[in-house]
Amino acid sequence: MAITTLQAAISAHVHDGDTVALEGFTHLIPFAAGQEIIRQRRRGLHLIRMTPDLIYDQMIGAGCAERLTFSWGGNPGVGSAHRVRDAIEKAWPGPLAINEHSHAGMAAAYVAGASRLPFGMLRGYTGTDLPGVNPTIRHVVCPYTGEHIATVPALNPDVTILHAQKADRAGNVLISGILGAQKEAGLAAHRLLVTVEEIVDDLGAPMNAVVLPSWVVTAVACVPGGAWPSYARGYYSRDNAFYITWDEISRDRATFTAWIDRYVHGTDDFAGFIAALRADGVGP
Amino acid sequence: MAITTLQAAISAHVHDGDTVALEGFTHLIPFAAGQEIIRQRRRGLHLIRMTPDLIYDQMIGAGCAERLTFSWGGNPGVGSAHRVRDAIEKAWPGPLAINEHSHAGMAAAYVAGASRLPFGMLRGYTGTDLPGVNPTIRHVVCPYTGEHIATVPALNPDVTILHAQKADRAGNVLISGILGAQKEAGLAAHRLLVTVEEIVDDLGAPMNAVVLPSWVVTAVACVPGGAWPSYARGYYSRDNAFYITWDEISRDRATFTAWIDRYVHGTDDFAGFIAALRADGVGP
Amino acid sequence: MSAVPRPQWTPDEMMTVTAARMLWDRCVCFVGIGLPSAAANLARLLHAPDIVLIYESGTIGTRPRVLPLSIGDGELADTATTVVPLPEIFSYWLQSGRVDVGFLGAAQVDRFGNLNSTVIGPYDRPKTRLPGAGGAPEIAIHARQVFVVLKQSARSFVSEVAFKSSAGFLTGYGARKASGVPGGGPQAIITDYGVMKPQAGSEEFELVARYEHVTVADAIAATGWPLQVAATVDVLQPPTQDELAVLRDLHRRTREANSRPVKLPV
Amino acid sequence: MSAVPRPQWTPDEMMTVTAARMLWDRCVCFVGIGLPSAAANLARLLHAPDIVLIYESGTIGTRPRVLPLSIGDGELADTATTVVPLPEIFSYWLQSGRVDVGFLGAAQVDRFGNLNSTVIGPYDRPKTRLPGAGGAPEIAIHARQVFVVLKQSARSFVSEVAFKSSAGFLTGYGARKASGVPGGGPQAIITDYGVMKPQAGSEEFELVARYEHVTVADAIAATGWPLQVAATVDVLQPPTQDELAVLRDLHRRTREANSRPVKLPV
Repeated sequence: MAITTLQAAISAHVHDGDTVALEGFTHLIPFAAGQEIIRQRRRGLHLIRMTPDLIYDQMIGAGCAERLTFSWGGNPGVGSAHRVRDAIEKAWPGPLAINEHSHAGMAAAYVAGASRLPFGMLRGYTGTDLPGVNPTIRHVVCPYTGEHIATVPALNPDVTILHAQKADRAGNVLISGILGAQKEAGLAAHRLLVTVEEIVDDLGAPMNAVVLPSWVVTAVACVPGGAWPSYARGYYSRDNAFYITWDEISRDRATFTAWIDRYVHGTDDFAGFIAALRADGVGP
Repeated sequence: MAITTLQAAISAHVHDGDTVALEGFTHLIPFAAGQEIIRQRRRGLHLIRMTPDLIYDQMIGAGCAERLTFSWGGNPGVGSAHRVRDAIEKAWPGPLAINEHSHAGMAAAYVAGASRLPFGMLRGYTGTDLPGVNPTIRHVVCPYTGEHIATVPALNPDVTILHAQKADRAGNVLISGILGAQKEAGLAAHRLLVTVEEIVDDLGAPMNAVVLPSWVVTAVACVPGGAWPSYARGYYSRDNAFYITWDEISRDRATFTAWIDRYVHGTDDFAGFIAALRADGVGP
Repeated sequence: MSAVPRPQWTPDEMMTVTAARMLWDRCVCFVGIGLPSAAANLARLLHAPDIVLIYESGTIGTRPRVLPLSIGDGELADTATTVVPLPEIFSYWLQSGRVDVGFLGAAQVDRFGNLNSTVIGPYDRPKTRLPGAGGAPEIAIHARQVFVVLKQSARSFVSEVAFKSSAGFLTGYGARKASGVPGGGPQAIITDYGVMKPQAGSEEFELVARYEHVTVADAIAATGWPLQVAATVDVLQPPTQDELAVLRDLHRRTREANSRPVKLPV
Repeated sequence: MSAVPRPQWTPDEMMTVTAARMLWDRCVCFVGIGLPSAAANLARLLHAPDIVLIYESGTIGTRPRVLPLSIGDGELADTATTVVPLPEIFSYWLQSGRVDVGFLGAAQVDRFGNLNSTVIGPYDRPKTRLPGAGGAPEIAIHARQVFVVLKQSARSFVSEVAFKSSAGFLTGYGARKASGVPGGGPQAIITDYGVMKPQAGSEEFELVARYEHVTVADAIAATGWPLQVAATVDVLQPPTQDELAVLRDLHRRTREANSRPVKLPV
């Protein structure tokens, strides 16, 4: 475990062609890390995430990805993820292959990954057309009842990136509130990067809280606000207005590209990104 | 969910011949409930528990059980569970059939039970003689890699009984500290009985604490001290001295029977049990 | 629509109230964002104070003071009985058969209650790529019953969905039961015209109730298959003043809470 | 034993110190109760301050101030980095391949390091029913290496165990590897005579080190199979004053803490 900068962590641990999961279910979405991947112009990534959300809309629109594994890809509460759609429908800025699952299937795949089982299982997918378009959805026969139980291959990303509330100076990470599949995605990965709101002397974790011990974490970077426009419970709320604004920004290729150029490529880091938004009167 | 007495809960919900799991891994073992089952002279139970511990030593020695599913059956830190041994080796007080697992296998079986999957799986048992003596340990073939993965049938007890720190007046239950497989065993069961140290207005559960909502709980009974001689974190410590004393009490059939007659059958409830021990100068 | 004067409430309001009335106290409800969430919370504030609301983000027994705008708003965690990891929601709470009612929306529903939220056009060359199935495939399988909420049109109510994102009665006539799934499937489709329920036998959805200002002919015209009509079509009671007042107050509180701009503390 | 004077430390102490020396800083150690727990904590207090101790009760990164008497003492939870459900310990932490060293004891070990903690005599009509396998079958499979700690006698060190509770090298000669298990298997057996390690090739355990006061002949006599002896048998350094002082202080603190009678607050 190293406490480092986000730039250094992405530079060292996210490579072109990697399989990368940025998790966080509505809460604690690692936006700063996703933008740093855009800024460092990574290419050919296989992106994994239950809910692509704006973060993968940005990364896919910016050309980082060639494959997406997901289970629900919209702008939550608003509508389409326009850049994800454009990539799937019209191959812009490049073709995007997809592995499509249900939430329960993705969750089982992460659990299998964290458990180093080759597959996860669920009573799922029955009567849907998903197995017809995703040949990795298969089944096993129960050795006791003869039932067919659906299976999904384990997800073991090269890198998982999470955002959390706190780390201590040893690099132990505390996650509190809505947890999504963050712990499973983190433990399933070969490398685990975590951005946090703050680094503290003592986590003050309640008994049975979700703590990722430092020795399972590859690198920690302190990036206050790094989940914006999603939220970090105890620090700031979800910026629903930005999610609505994004619908306009992302609808059009040129507007989107200008936004990425100005605010991501045109800034050095997440603090610069927020400062640029504020300078233009659109910052949080 | 009903808040009731332990006597009423056992009387209503534990029947002769039931499959019954009393869980709690060293911590929060529901001793008071086990003794109430003895007191009500239940017979023919299929007892399930990872670590039978003194509680099943008592119940088996008292003749409640005809089958035991388990993964480690001793007196922890002391030696043998003499009554379990006597039942298996010499069929006293009656024959005891066993389904033997490893801890990991039992854990997977409870997880499957809580998930209402027909089986659990693990990379386990390889190279051991356990599958040879427990024909329920089987395997599936991974549909992706061709590997054989061990399977165990799901555990879905008729009744699971737990001890916890607190319930609120609505019957929501808070468990804190070492959790064992309590939540899984509880959710796997058709009926869930919980004894607690106290009933409070507000659980004061920290975010992400382990809480069993009232609507999954069949009955709650307030039995302070009900985990003794195991412990309830925040209330009292493990009574290691009693575990050592038990070795003497349980070694001999007559001594054991006299103890059960005096302290369990000879008392009306757990408070009476503790009072009788104290009256004899051996109480906690 | 017909000549009956337009009522003093919106289609969303009447659908929300209609859905809320179908929920009962202490029922365990797996809630989606939007209208289902409004309906479930309206029921909680009216006749079902101990309804158990589960959101797929992992919040169990939530009692939000304002409606969540996303499935994982902090309000849901702060007011929950317990907040568990997302994999556990699907395994220990949904798959385990603990959910009485699952609420689903979609882009399309067909005559047998199968839902499409995945794609219009061929999967590999989509005309319109939709967000995808999310939690729906397993909600549709495991909930004891499913309520579908969807505004009606001939484009969204189709004879056969282009892509089955989640299973209704499949091809009808017992096909769902033969597939072995445990849950009872869609038992009601709540639209802005009325309510459809599956016919015994065929399991094809038929109109069983309509709003006061809607005619049966209106409903048939807004359906992309030859809609069957029950022998008796009930007229749904319009929203009461009380129902509307509580719902509008909930929406007002929600708008207020969400109008505060977010300020990053950095 | 030999004519060398009996040392000023007990067999338990020298086994504990010998095992502790085999652990390194930051190694992830899956610890059993008793001597392995004492050894792992002794290592932590001496040369391995950041050793990661995992107990199967769900406590990860514990730093107990006194030795636990049970696998789930409150002290383990109170001083842990995190306390997780027991099923998770076996899936996310052990099966995942995160454990460097698993410590196992048993009633019997055989020449290939297979362990029996289940039964003496036939399984169905046992002569002695032992507690059973517990966590051992999967620790033996998944830990990168296993250390076995067991007092030596011809009854406990047998040519072939009556019941394989956990896998060592099975029948030797690559049989373990052929079985496909990921972990490296038993790499040392620490006894009160010395240390045995698996021979390259046969994977049969041979004597590689002895305590100062023990002869090779003593060790052979205390083994139930014809014990092979390595070309060079090291002499284990006796416990240092510092090692003994720290270990005895740990045991003293433990005894003090556990001598306080438990009083129920009711």
